[in-house]
Amino acid sequence: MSMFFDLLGGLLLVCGAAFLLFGGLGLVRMPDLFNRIQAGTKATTLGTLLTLAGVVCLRPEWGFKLLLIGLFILFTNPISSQVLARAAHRSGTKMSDKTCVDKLEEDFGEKP
Amino acid sequence: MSALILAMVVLLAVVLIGAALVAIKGKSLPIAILSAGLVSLIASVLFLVLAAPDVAMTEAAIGSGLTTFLFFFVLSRVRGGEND
Amino acid sequence: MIKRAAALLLLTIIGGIFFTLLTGYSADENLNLTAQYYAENTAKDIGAANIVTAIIVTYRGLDTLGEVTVLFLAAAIVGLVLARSRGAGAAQTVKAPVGELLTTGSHSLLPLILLLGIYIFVNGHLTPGGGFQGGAVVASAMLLLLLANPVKRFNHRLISIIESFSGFSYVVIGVLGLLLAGGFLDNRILPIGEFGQLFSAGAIPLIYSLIGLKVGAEFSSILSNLSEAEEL
Amino acid sequence: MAEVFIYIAAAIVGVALLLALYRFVKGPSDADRVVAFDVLTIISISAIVLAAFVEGRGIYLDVALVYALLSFLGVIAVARYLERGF
Amino acid sequence: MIAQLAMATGFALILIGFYGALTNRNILRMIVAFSVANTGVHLVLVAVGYMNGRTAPILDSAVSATEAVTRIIDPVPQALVLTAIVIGMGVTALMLAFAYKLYEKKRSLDIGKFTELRW
Amino acid sequence: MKKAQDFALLFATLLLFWLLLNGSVAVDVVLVGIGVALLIPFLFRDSLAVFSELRVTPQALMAALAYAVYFVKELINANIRLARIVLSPSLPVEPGIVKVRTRLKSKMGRLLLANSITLTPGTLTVELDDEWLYVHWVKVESADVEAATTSIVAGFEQYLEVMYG
Repeated sequence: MSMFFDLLGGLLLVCGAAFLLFGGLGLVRMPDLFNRIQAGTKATTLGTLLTLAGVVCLRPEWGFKLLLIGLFILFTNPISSQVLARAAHRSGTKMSDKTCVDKLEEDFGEKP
Repeated sequence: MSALILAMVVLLAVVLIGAALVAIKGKSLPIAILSAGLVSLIASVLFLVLAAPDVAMTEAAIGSGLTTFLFFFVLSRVRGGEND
Repeated sequence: MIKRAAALLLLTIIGGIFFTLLTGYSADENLNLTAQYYAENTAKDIGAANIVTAIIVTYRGLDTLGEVTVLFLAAAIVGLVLARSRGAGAAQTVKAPVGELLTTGSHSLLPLILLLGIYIFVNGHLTPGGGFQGGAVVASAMLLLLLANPVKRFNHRLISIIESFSGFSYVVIGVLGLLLAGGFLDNRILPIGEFGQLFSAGAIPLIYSLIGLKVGAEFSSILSNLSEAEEL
Repeated sequence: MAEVFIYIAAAIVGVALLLALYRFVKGPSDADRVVAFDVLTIISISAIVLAAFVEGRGIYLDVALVYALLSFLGVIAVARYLERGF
Repeated sequence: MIAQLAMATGFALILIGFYGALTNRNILRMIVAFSVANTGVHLVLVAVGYMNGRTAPILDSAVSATEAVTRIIDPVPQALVLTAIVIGMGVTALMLAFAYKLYEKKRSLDIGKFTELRW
Repeated sequence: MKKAQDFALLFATLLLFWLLLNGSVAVDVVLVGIGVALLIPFLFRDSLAVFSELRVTPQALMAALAYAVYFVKELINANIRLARIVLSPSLPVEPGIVKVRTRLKSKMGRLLLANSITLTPGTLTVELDDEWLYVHWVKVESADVEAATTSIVAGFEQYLEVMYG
């Protein structure tokens, strides 16, 4: 049984690390800021959560604290991304050429 | 496991030096300040790897957190002098 | 240009000193005498699991009192230097409004961050952390309040009351140690209790909580002084 | 058994850290660097948890909590500065 | 080996910080460089206390009080660095307050504009 | 009455977090926890409104569970799609900011909705203004308000509506 949890924990750790890697890759490859924020937020959130879950499998006695860290990241990470995206849009960051529609700019116009 | 710790130290050292160079050479002042904060944050991970969790927590909370905010408060008060 | 050359020369000299220091360094195999004393005696004399805390609060408690005083002086001087510059509010430029997401998020996170800060300084003798870190986290909570609501002003009187109350109690506990136990800031005025419990290590949790409140109040006062300075 | 996985995971996390560092150093705009800062700090949380596991000390996790809090505050401070919020 | 590497990084940070403080002309940038050098000093001090294969000086279920002498690293440098970080933050706050005052006086952050104390 | 309920809710949340942080239910830990959890709501009695909107009914509890399951499913789905985009050499993106409408009124519910949107496939909340949400979409499927609303918001809204109203 402990063998099974070892294997599961290790696999979860590697999966989490892989998602972190995709996040980093997305950060490098994506064409403009908003797409980079998307890649950064989603991939790092899931990657960190999976890493925490993997450690929970390997060390069940740390479960409570890891749960707290997970909840905290789950709640704060999107907020900081949204605030950053809003600030970037208001300060007039250029969007990629592939952008097809920008309703926010149509409604609010160019910010000072 | 000692090899893993050594690898972690090497990696963090590379990130530290990179962030420090951005802090000194960076074009815009806010980014220089943010990089100084990043140097502190990565240094705190390095402290943890060097088995000093107390110092790591202090560096993260005070050296990186509060100091960076002090910089931003002052910087927003002296916006005109940013590019001197 | 000549300045840059002089700077580089200076750096080369310092770098040379550092290099000799680095190549001559060899790590110890065993703890030195001081550290060995602390490692052997902390658990049975002081009762604290975190040896760094034991050093800061009891063995070198007087230094910590001095450190807190230095911090208090720094906060007071920042307040004094910026006293004339406090903005009237009329001349301020228009600020970007705060988004609804940030307001809601910070209001719901604030109690949890304060709780984390209190956890850190109450458990200073068991886990990493203590008064300074906990105080910094409490001050970060105040900062979040400031970020989410830029026009809000802190209650300076409340901050200074908390600050002077905790500083006074800190010194009183130190003197009690002189009267009831072995010396100034001795933690054995309260029973040492069972090793590893929350109520153990004598007066350390109490002293570190007071330091935490004091440091948090000082940091908050520095932050609010800088943030209320007039925009130039 | 678990050790092999930890070595692999640590290596991948290291590569991710270097990629984020590349974006931080290169960055064209300020906001790009802030995103890279966010990603770097969150990857560091994983690194802290891995370090705690390797050393076998549960108390290191407290640092990760403080760390998560401060990376959040830092990003918000810069964002508010960029949109001229304070 | 680990301690030497961390120490070398700390020395490198100190040198980078000094270089920045000596070559930049903007006061705020000089303070930023100072804080980088500050971090480097902390790193060197913590590296001095590190010993291979030992763990943090906190006793719990992983390290019992009886085996502490052979398992923990030197706690004294850590206590020192903790103090240094807190005082460093106080010093930075003071420097920033004075930078603000200087800007109020001359409306500039260029160190070359402040000629009163030149010799 | 409303105020007392807010207070009790925040007290329970803080006590739960305190026990999770300490990881024990020893007498001294619980005593200090009760003290702290009473102190903090007292300090913030003016800004408690955020907590008052959660409904405490069995129905809401069921909705919260369903929401959590749906959310985890969407989070994993989002990451797999993101990985596919990042790993494909041609980088098939077609970004844009669309406008969607939400029926939620409570602040906490809207925050959770925005957070969920940010963490799910290809979308990122940029701005929240009254009932309008401005969402950045990696692959815009439809710029029309109604169509975008059904495809982005509707999934989460059905649960959050029960939880917060």
